[in-house]
Amino acid sequence: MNRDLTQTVARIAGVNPRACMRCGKCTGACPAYDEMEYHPHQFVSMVETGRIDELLRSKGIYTCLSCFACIERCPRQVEPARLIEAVRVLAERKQGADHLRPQDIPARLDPDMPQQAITSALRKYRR
Amino acid sequence: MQVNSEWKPTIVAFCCNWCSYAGADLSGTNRLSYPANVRIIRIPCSCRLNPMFILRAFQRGADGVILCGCHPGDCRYTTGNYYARRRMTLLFSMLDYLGIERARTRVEWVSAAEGAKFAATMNDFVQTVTALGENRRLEDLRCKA
Amino acid sequence: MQRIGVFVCWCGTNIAATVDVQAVSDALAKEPGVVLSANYQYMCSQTGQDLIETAIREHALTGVVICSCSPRMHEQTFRKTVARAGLNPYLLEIANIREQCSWIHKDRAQATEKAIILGRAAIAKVQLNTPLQAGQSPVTKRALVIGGGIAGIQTALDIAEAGFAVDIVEKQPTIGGKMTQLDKTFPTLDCAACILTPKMVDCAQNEKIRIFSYSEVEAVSGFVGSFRVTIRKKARYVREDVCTGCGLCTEKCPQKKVPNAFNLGLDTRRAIYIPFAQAVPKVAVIDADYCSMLKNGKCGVCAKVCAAGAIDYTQKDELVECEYGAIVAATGYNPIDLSGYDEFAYSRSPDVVSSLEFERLMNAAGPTGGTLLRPSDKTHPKTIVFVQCVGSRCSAEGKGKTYCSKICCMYTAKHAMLCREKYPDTDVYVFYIDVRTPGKNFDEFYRRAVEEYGVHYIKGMVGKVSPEGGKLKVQASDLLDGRQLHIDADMVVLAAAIEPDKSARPLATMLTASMDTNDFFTEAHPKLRPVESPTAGVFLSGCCQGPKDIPETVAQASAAASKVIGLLSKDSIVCNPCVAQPDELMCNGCSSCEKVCPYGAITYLDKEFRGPNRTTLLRRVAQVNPAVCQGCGACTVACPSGAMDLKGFSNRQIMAEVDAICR
Amino acid sequence: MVFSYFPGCTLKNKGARLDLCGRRAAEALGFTLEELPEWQCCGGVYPQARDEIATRLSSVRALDAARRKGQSLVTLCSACHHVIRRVNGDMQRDAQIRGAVNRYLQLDTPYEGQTQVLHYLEVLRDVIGFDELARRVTRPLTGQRIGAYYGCLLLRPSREMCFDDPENPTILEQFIRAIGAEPVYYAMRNECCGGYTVLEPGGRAQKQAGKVLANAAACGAQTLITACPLCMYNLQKSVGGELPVRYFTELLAQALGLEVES
Amino acid sequence: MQGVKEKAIELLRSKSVDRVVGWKAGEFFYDLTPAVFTSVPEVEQSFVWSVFCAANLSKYLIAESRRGGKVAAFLKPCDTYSFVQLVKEHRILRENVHVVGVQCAGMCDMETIRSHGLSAVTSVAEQDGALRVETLYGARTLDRKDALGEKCRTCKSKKLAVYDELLGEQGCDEDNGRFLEVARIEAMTPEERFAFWRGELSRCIRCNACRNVCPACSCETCVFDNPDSGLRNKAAADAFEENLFHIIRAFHVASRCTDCGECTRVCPQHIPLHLLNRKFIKDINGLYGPYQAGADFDTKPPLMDFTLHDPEPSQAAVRGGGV
Repeated sequence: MNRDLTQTVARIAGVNPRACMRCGKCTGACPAYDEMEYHPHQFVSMVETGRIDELLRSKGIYTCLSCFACIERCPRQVEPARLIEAVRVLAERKQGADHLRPQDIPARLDPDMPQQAITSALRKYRR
Repeated sequence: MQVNSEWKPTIVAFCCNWCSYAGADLSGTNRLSYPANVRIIRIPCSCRLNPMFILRAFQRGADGVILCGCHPGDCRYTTGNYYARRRMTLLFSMLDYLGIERARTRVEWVSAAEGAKFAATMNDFVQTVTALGENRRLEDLRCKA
Repeated sequence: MQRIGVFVCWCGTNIAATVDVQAVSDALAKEPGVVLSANYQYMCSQTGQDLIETAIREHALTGVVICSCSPRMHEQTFRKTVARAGLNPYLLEIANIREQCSWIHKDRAQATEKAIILGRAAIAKVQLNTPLQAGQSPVTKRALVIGGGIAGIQTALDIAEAGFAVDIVEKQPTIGGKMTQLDKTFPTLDCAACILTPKMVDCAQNEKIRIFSYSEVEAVSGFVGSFRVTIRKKARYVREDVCTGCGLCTEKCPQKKVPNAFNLGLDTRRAIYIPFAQAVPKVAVIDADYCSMLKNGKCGVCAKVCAAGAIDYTQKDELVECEYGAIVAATGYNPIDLSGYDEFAYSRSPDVVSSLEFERLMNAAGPTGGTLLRPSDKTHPKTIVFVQCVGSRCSAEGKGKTYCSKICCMYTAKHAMLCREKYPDTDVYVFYIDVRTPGKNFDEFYRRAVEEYGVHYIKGMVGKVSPEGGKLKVQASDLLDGRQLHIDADMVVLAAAIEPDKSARPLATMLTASMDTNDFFTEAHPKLRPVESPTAGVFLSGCCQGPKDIPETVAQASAAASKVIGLLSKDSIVCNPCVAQPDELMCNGCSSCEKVCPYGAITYLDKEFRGPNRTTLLRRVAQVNPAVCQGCGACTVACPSGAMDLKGFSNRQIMAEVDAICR
Repeated sequence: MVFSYFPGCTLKNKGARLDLCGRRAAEALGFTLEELPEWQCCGGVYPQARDEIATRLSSVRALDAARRKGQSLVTLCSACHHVIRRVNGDMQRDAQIRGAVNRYLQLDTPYEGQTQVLHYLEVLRDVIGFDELARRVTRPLTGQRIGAYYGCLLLRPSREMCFDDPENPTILEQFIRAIGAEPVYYAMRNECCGGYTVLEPGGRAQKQAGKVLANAAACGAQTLITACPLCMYNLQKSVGGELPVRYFTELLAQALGLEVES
Repeated sequence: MQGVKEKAIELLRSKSVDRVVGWKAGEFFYDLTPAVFTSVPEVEQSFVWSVFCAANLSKYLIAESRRGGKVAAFLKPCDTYSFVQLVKEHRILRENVHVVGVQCAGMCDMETIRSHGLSAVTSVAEQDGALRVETLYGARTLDRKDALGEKCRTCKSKKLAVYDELLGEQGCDEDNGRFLEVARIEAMTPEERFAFWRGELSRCIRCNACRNVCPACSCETCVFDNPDSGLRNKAAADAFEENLFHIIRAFHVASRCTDCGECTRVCPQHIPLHLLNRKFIKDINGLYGPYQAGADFDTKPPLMDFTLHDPEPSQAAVRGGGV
């Protein structure tokens, strides 16, 4: 339970997790459902109850597609993807916690891959 | 300022008839207590409070003036306390601008059910004003030096 | 010269234990203008009141001050006492030395001193009291009910039952409202039409009730007891007094492609139509948007076939002016427009319907004759998904409503149950956030849907519905089970939030009745005066005040009626005499007071005044209608010149109290 | 009609066809795209964290450059459009971000979101008009059944993007009709292609994009069109579906009768 | 501005109006007072348009617009706000007034001119955008902006809120830091503020000049003259009453005061009375959103309006500091 972290996450995300009414529309809408151990509505609830450390260790923060479906459909403007992003940012701001290092890239590269994929992934996966 | 331990401020409390006056009655019914130097004037609504009354009270030696009305949204006349809120906000800011202690004036929303809040508010207000001491500035604003 | 009598009450020991009542009466006896100062054990007792009455007569008192309990307790009692002795009841002031003195303070000396000060303030005020006469305002013995749904019908019937005339104004061609479109009603599953249509007929047959159908309120002036209302009777192009309602015209009209509003566009009707079989009045109406005679002067079939000769293509809107003593708003609700909710594919698939549309699809008088068929291909749906809370309970920044629409949980349970009952081979899913069933026999009803009828209730909002290959792919989460569900549904039913009818906002402006941010009418007090608007003489009935189901609506409708009856049974209304009064000589006519008056009690008059050198000057001055003014005093402070004052709480009176208290 | 134009990195390289065809079609339709001098990469993804300032700067520089020219800023790549549009919204509405960015950039006049950001498709819809476009088409793609693939970035979040109805968009279908083809509606046209997770091991993006293609094919689409090079890539590399995928500007140029060298 | 006097003559000669409200010289050439002209010769003889036409003519239209016939008035940008406010309050009958808007470069004040070390001034005239000041001891040229009165130094707007015809160009809102002085006082300690105002207000002699000139103080009977208000006093009974007078006057005009600056201009004791009004304006702008009295005919004055979530009085000290 970590109230300070909850506040930090809410501040970075600019949304209020307490506004969530647990309707699960986000989770119903999520295309990455099968890839996330904590589904969007659980994510919100865990932020609210201060279980940030578990989230920081979660793989789900890297499998969120940032497709904004949950943001679009959330009836309470809680916008789970913003919270997920905030936790991810928090994880990567720790030194050496990059999820993707530049030196990892050549191995994953394929000649047709657009530049956009690489910059986006670098923006998303490392500090 | 010399604070005489015997000295007790004079406090005028304007209370709206429907919420705060009833709240004051309730604190009596519940036998709560607050200092005897609080004296209540009943007005129909907080929006009846003319800034002149407040200034007059200070002029005649009151040491603190408080307005109590229905909570915003609960006004018996629907909108009275919203007007009162703007008027008092501006008046108090002006008094502050003139160098008159803000703490001598206060607005508090007290419902008919909040007898305890009424008593607590009055206790706190009396304490605050007692700490400030006698009201001199409002009488002395013009100095015939 | 004032002759004031002071009466100090002991209230047994309630006051006397902490306040030296003798000392108080002695001290107050010395105040200017006081000719008599007495004390007694119980002033409110018969003996106490006699004491006051006798004193007023014997000492020819001009003012009375009673130091006793709170004026909220016995002010009315003592006003009557004073009046019995022939003194104006407003020449009385009460010093509250019990609730605000003896019960608060423990120290006898301090309490006594305070009681004296409070007494002095009351004496200072009573010196300036003037005799006030409570005004009388006549009451027109007729009520207006705006809206002819179940709320308006019930209110009108109850008022008529009590013997008062009442008019219903309904903007549709028939009364009946939303309830006519419903199939069954929860939690008893009676047929809506079976319980509603007799009431509609009662309205038509009651000689005390006039129905202005296909009419709207155009303007309202006046105030409680005497409202003046202009009603626009829209042209129906059919003479109401001649049409027999035989319906032949509606069969012969060649224009067949008009979306049928009664069935929410799920089928079509003719350009001349009677909304439904049991319409009241059962009179045809021509839809001017579709009638080719009205549009380009060609056709005229209906006039040819009408044996009664009721068709009149030249009819114009008609304005009627009437007077009313009371007005009831019963403008009802509508489901919200679902076109902004395309995550549920509402505008992409005809098989995604609103709950009200679903009612029509289940209704024997509906487009499918009561057989549940998909609008797209007229087949039986085998899998039906209900989505709750569509557009309800949203955050204020979003597209929906912030409130719970209250009726959806129950009607969805009803729909689910009826589907399973009529078509046991269907799979019925209800996706909910919470199931809210506070009401008599409501939760039992919901449990029956689950336990006896096998409806699948799943906690979790549907995320997306996409039409594909004749199916509706429903993607949702089961929050309790922790699964994402993919259901191939045949039909999706959306429980759309309900919102006040669009006509309510302009009506509220006309009535000077207040509304909340959702356009529901505000009640005078949320708990204690739930069927009155803060504007005197305006009452609220049904969903225009907030979402509610039929039993609640009917209860509120009858409550509103009883308030109206209470008002109409008086010949005149006694007004609060403590109202605002402008001094015309000082009034600038600047409209500051009018801007803050919550009741619209202030109007302006151009009046002639004498100017210098025998000239006359025309000046705009404020007039307060004492029947409308409620005496809040907002205007007195807004008035820059101090021309506006409040009787009973005048500037001088309050200043005198201030002076006495600070002395 | 002259617009400032922000092509973005990918359009200078792997997504060159999107850019080239777009420019040529613009010339043919009579509007000018003036490439901003010295533009920098938009960053590819919008920084959702409100305290990320540095990642917003290049977008603001581009927006400010367009403001100085007094022009609207046109983008073609969905990702660039998404980032620049949302950063512009931040500059209009979020005082905290606006303050921090302006303090950093020290512009002569603080930037407060004055520039209008338009996607190329919006220019077609709102400036040229699809009716007018249909009149200009010389080689209509009659008989072709084309599925519009919107993906995420153009549509969501609709409160910020204000591009089209996020759940039932119509702009690409209108475009398809204007060039003479027949639009095919399918459920996953506004679902995600997998995006940047293509760099994550596990092939999730390929699976996700495969679902999109399969769905479109099942609904009868013969071709998909997109405005995004990353969508294009993911769809082409997908597992489980096979359909030709084209940039919408390629078909636009084709319909206008333009020969664009590869 | 050329042509003001000519316009007055033209309007009277063509009989488009019956009267003209303008300025004429008082005891001194720089002491101009408002005047009503009914004939061309009158105008030719005594109508003055000069750099000293600071007086706001709006208030005179309350009476003049009701006197029958049509009256023309020359209104500078700042005066038009008072005019609109008075029309809004139904004090001026708009239909009887022909408003000739006059753009204005700011009006001069003799005290300010003297503060440049000039005395025995015999004439001041505008010449090529500068001010030529003749004195018994010779002539000197001043920049006009160095000769402006207080109200013009902190001019809020050169935009006319209303006019039927316009001499010169329509202008824009100005930012001359009119709230800087208020902010300076706000930044003082309460003791300093008290001392400041004690110093200023103690000079008041209750001459009522401020009240008489103020367009917002146009009451038929002032509360201070009304026996029922509990405030009436001819001479101050005690020290407090001067303060009471100024506080109440400021409150009565709050949210109606257009900040025309006339109160300070006419005060013989040089009390900066406008700083009271501006405090209210600054608070209102900060707490309830920007509002300019007299800018239009419809907006409700903030004290006759509210929102459900207005700040509480206790927050005012914190939030009022804005803008």
